[in-house]
Amino acid sequence: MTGLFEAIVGPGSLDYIINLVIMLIIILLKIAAVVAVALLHVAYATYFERKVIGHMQLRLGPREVGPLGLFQPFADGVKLFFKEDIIPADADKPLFYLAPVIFFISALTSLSVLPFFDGFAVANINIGLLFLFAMSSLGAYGIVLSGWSSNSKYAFLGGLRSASQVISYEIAMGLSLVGVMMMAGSLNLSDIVRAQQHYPLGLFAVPQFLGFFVFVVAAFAETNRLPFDLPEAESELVAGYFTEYSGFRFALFFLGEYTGMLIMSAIASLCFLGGWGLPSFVTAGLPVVAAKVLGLFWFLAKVYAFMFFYYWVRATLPRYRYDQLMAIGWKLLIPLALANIVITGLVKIWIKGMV
Amino acid sequence: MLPKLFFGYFAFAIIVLSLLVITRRNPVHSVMWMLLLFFQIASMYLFLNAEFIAAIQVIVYAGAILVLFLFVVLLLNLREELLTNRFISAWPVGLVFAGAIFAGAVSAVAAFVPNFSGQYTVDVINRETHTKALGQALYTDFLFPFEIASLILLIAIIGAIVLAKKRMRS
Amino acid sequence: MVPLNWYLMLSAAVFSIGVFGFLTRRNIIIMFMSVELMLNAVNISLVAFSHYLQDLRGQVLVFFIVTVAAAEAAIGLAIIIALFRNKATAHVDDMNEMKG
Amino acid sequence: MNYYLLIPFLPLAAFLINILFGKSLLKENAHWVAILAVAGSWVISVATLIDVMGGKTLNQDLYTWVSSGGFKASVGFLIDPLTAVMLIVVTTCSTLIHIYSTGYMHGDNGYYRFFSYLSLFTFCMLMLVMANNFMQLYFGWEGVGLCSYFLIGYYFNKKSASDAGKKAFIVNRFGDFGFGIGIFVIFLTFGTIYYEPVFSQAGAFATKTVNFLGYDVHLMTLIALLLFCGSIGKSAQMPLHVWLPDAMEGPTPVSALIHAATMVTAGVFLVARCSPIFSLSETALMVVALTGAITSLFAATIGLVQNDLKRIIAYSTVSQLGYMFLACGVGAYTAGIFHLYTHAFFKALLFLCAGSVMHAMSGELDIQKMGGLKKHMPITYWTMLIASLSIAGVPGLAGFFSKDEILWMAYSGPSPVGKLVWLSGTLVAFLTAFYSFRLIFLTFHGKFRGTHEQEHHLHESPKSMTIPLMLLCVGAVASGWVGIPALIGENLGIHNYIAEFMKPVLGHPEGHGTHGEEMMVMLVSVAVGFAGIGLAYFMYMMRPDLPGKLATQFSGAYKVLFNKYYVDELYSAIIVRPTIWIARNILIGVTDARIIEAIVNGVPSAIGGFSRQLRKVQTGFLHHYALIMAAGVLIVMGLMLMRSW
Repeated sequence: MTGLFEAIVGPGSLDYIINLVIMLIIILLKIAAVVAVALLHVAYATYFERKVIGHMQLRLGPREVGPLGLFQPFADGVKLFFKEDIIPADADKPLFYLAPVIFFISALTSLSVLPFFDGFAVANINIGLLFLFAMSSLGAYGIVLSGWSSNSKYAFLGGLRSASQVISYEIAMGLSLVGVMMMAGSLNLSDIVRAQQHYPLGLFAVPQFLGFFVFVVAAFAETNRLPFDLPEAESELVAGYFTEYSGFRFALFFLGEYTGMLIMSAIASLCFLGGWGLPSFVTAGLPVVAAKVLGLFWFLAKVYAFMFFYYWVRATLPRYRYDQLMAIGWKLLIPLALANIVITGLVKIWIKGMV
Repeated sequence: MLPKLFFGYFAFAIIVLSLLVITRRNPVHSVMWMLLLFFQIASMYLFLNAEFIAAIQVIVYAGAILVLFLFVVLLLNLREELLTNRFISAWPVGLVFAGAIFAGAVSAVAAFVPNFSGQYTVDVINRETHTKALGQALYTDFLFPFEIASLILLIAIIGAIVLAKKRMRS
Repeated sequence: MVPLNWYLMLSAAVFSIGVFGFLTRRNIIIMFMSVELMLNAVNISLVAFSHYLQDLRGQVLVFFIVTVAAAEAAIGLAIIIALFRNKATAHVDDMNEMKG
Repeated sequence: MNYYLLIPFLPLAAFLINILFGKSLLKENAHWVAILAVAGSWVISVATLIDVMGGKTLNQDLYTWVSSGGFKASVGFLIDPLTAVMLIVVTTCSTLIHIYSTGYMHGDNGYYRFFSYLSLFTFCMLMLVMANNFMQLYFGWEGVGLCSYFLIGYYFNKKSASDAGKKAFIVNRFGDFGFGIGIFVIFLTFGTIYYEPVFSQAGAFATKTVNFLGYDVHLMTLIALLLFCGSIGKSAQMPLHVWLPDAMEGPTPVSALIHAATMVTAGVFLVARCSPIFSLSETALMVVALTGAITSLFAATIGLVQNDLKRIIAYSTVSQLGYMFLACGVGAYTAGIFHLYTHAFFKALLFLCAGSVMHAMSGELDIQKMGGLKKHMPITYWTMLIASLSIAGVPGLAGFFSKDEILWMAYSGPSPVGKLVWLSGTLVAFLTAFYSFRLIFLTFHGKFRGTHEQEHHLHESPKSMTIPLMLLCVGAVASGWVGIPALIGENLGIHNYIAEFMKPVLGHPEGHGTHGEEMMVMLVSVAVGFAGIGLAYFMYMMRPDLPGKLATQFSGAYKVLFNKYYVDELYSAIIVRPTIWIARNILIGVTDARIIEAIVNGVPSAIGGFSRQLRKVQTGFLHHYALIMAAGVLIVMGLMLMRSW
């Protein structure tokens, strides 16, 4: 066995191969852990949303399944999983199957570069932020293809709307993060978190308030959430691009959307709100492990705060018209983001000149 | 050996995907194969220690240009497309030309021996991070071309808007 | 270590496939995609050169090629839309108004 | 010295203002701009004259106009005694005539247009006389020609006026053609067209000959004669004199300014300016002298029998211009310029008086229909009388001094034809006196012969016209006093100032004659002058029937003279009609129809046929183009590979 292996791979590289395999297994374990945890969070994000919205509307929300309705997400999952999977007659089948997968995968992949606490990310890469952009731009494929392959006018229009919305706001979002990149001097998310520690309150949201504002608005649009949920505006387009989807494929879109929200919240938390970075007087006395666990919770608290903001906005604001949405994106957010970049650059030069 | 295996995989995947792109009857499928192709190319760039270019490949090519293609394809009438010939009748001529170009390129490449070595070794790029190194080159030595590139993009935006917008009834 | 020439051969192969597609397909969008394929082939060889010759100029060129590709896609697709609006076809052999 | 620039540019500014704003804004006030500008020029010209008398000269380029290879021309100014005198002549006459025009042109439709042309003319004339190179001289030369065309054809809806304008323009082309070639030859010879180097090097070429059309021609003679061609045209000498009498179709102030005092003298100025060249060629000088003498005699004889008031003065002008050339031709450039200077005053005065008479006669010009105007328009009468006395050479008046100077120079000078032209000049002096007083007697004396209505209308002209007349009258009397000949001046302690003043530029030939001879010449010229006046008095006051009798008795000669020696008819027969015949039958019938049309239509149809073939290459199919591109790539690739192997 070994001989054959060496014949193929080359002599003396067995140890190397074994190390590689072990590394691969570790990575796979990391991925599994992150995905499992994330999906659990996504499941409970739906429950959280229903509860929050319910209470905001003076209702109680789900409470029948399990104590306080805590098993409601599982009940929903089971329901969706066993539902009949209907495929429209003239649908482009391969693409119809593929679209939700692309959507869900692009959302899940983004998780790989997020540092959840100090030193932990599935892939701690130098271009983490760019990777996030790349993945979020892939989401548009899932939307467009699902809309087109359904062979339904509602779905198609919803898909086109959503895709142009996502592509438009991606620009604003990317530009809004350029200010952060400039201040941190890196595209690595961990570096960005660390860089924030040197700023007042440990936040980029203060000096980058313009960027943060643009980012928040763009994040709402990117995830097709109210007040920008035009693609799935039920009164106009039934359910938008996933009108024809049902059962498990619909669940993929559903999960993808909430994963997207989670990722946006995580990016907001990492890039603007300080991520897992705790003030040094807190971490000073703690053992390293405790500090990291505390950081994780600190990070999750910010993520959930942002999620709560999502729900709060949903309960508060009405939907925009489509042309208004585009006008905000192109005529307000992009110029603002550009101005933010210019200001950041000038201030940076100014500070450099002072030192 | 292992790098060669990886290269073999990429070469195989890229060539097969390229062929799929140009032979599919349905343009939407072509676009999807091309998406996959771009990912393969991006991954290969990672192996060539060009992470920023890889990201650009995905963000710009896959995320922007190809989406545009997809949009346009979706706007066209595909029913008829699926029933007519894919290729022009004189496709063997094209094959001969493409083959000749390939032969010429291969014969030229076969004789190529790299005899130049710059300052950006793998170590340097890893230390500086690729993005920073590229940015430094771009904003110092290539500042003027960079500005021209931005101008080209501006012109393209204006041109695209002018071309694609519906004629106003005046 | 993979020899540089392998990358160049791969690039030549992709380029030739692009040429073949451009010369033979009837659908103008696929022809466009063939052009993108050719550009990508060039990018591959440029990045490979850049890596093997340890010089960033190749990648800077890639950057500009991407820029030009984006501009070309925007303009070209706008032209296709305008054409399609008038001719209701995406087949180049149905378009020969420019003949002498 | 920079204020010299204002001399030409003030009128230019006035021209621009009038032509741009005259119609809409200035209207009846257009004259103010023009008069102020030209008066300003006059003031500066006087200042310039004083500077130049103090010994200053200027030769300076303002800016480079053309620079091409070795050729360079600039806008530049040369201020020397000759220029200073010309400036005074031009600006003085121009100013007075501007003022006169306000009265004469009053109420005319194109009032602003008239003044803007006058200003433009003044500008061009000043550029001409102030030039320091031949190019600018040519610019001014053509500029005044253009203005002359504008102004002769000022009443453009009158066919005779526009025809006269065209005639003047076309006739001048003949002369200017020679002039232009002359400038080319100068450039070829000297490699420059600036006066200063040309004149200083001219001596070195004095004996050089060139092969011209197979003959060995003396180079300086060639240049001088070519330049003289221009002079002949511009100054209306034989045989190109025909345009000047016709030019009387223009408004009278124009006749006075352009066709008496300034523009027509440009030819004389040119000869004087180029005196270093002319002096090197005895032949050329002889030609100049003989042309002048013949022209003056010829024009004077025509003047004897004409009845048109302005035409008589016009022939008189041709005749006097001939006098000036006669002077130049015998080497007495100073005398020529002196006569130019005095003549400007009395001839302008004559014309303006004629204008005044016309004004009173409602445009009537036939002197046979006038008479007895003396009591109606005394100022006009007296000023015109003085002008006529001056032109007749009555001692003490301006014309006497300059004419006497010319005759004496001709008689005593070294020129081989000197005695001959003296004789002719004396004869002309007699004729001049005769026709001038014929004019006076027929116009102002005797009984009025016009219609009753005209008689009733007779009146003296307004002040704006009579004041310039009086001012010019002063010039006609006194302008000659700067050139009192040695014969008289010696005893009084007065020098011949103008001769001394001009000497640095024009030289001053020393006469060989004795005082006795000089006295003889002077007495003869005075005698013939009085004889002419007397004869006129005899024929038109004492025996008014005599002219008619003579006309019938010598009807052949009379007809020839009355019809101006049939020169116009001759030209019509040998030039105009053949030209028209060629134009009709050959140019239209053959050249136009067969050659030009064939080329014009043939070239496009050939191109069209070729492109019909060529455009088949453009199939419109993208794939064909793509294949050709791929083939191109393959060819380039093949070439590269071949080179590397």
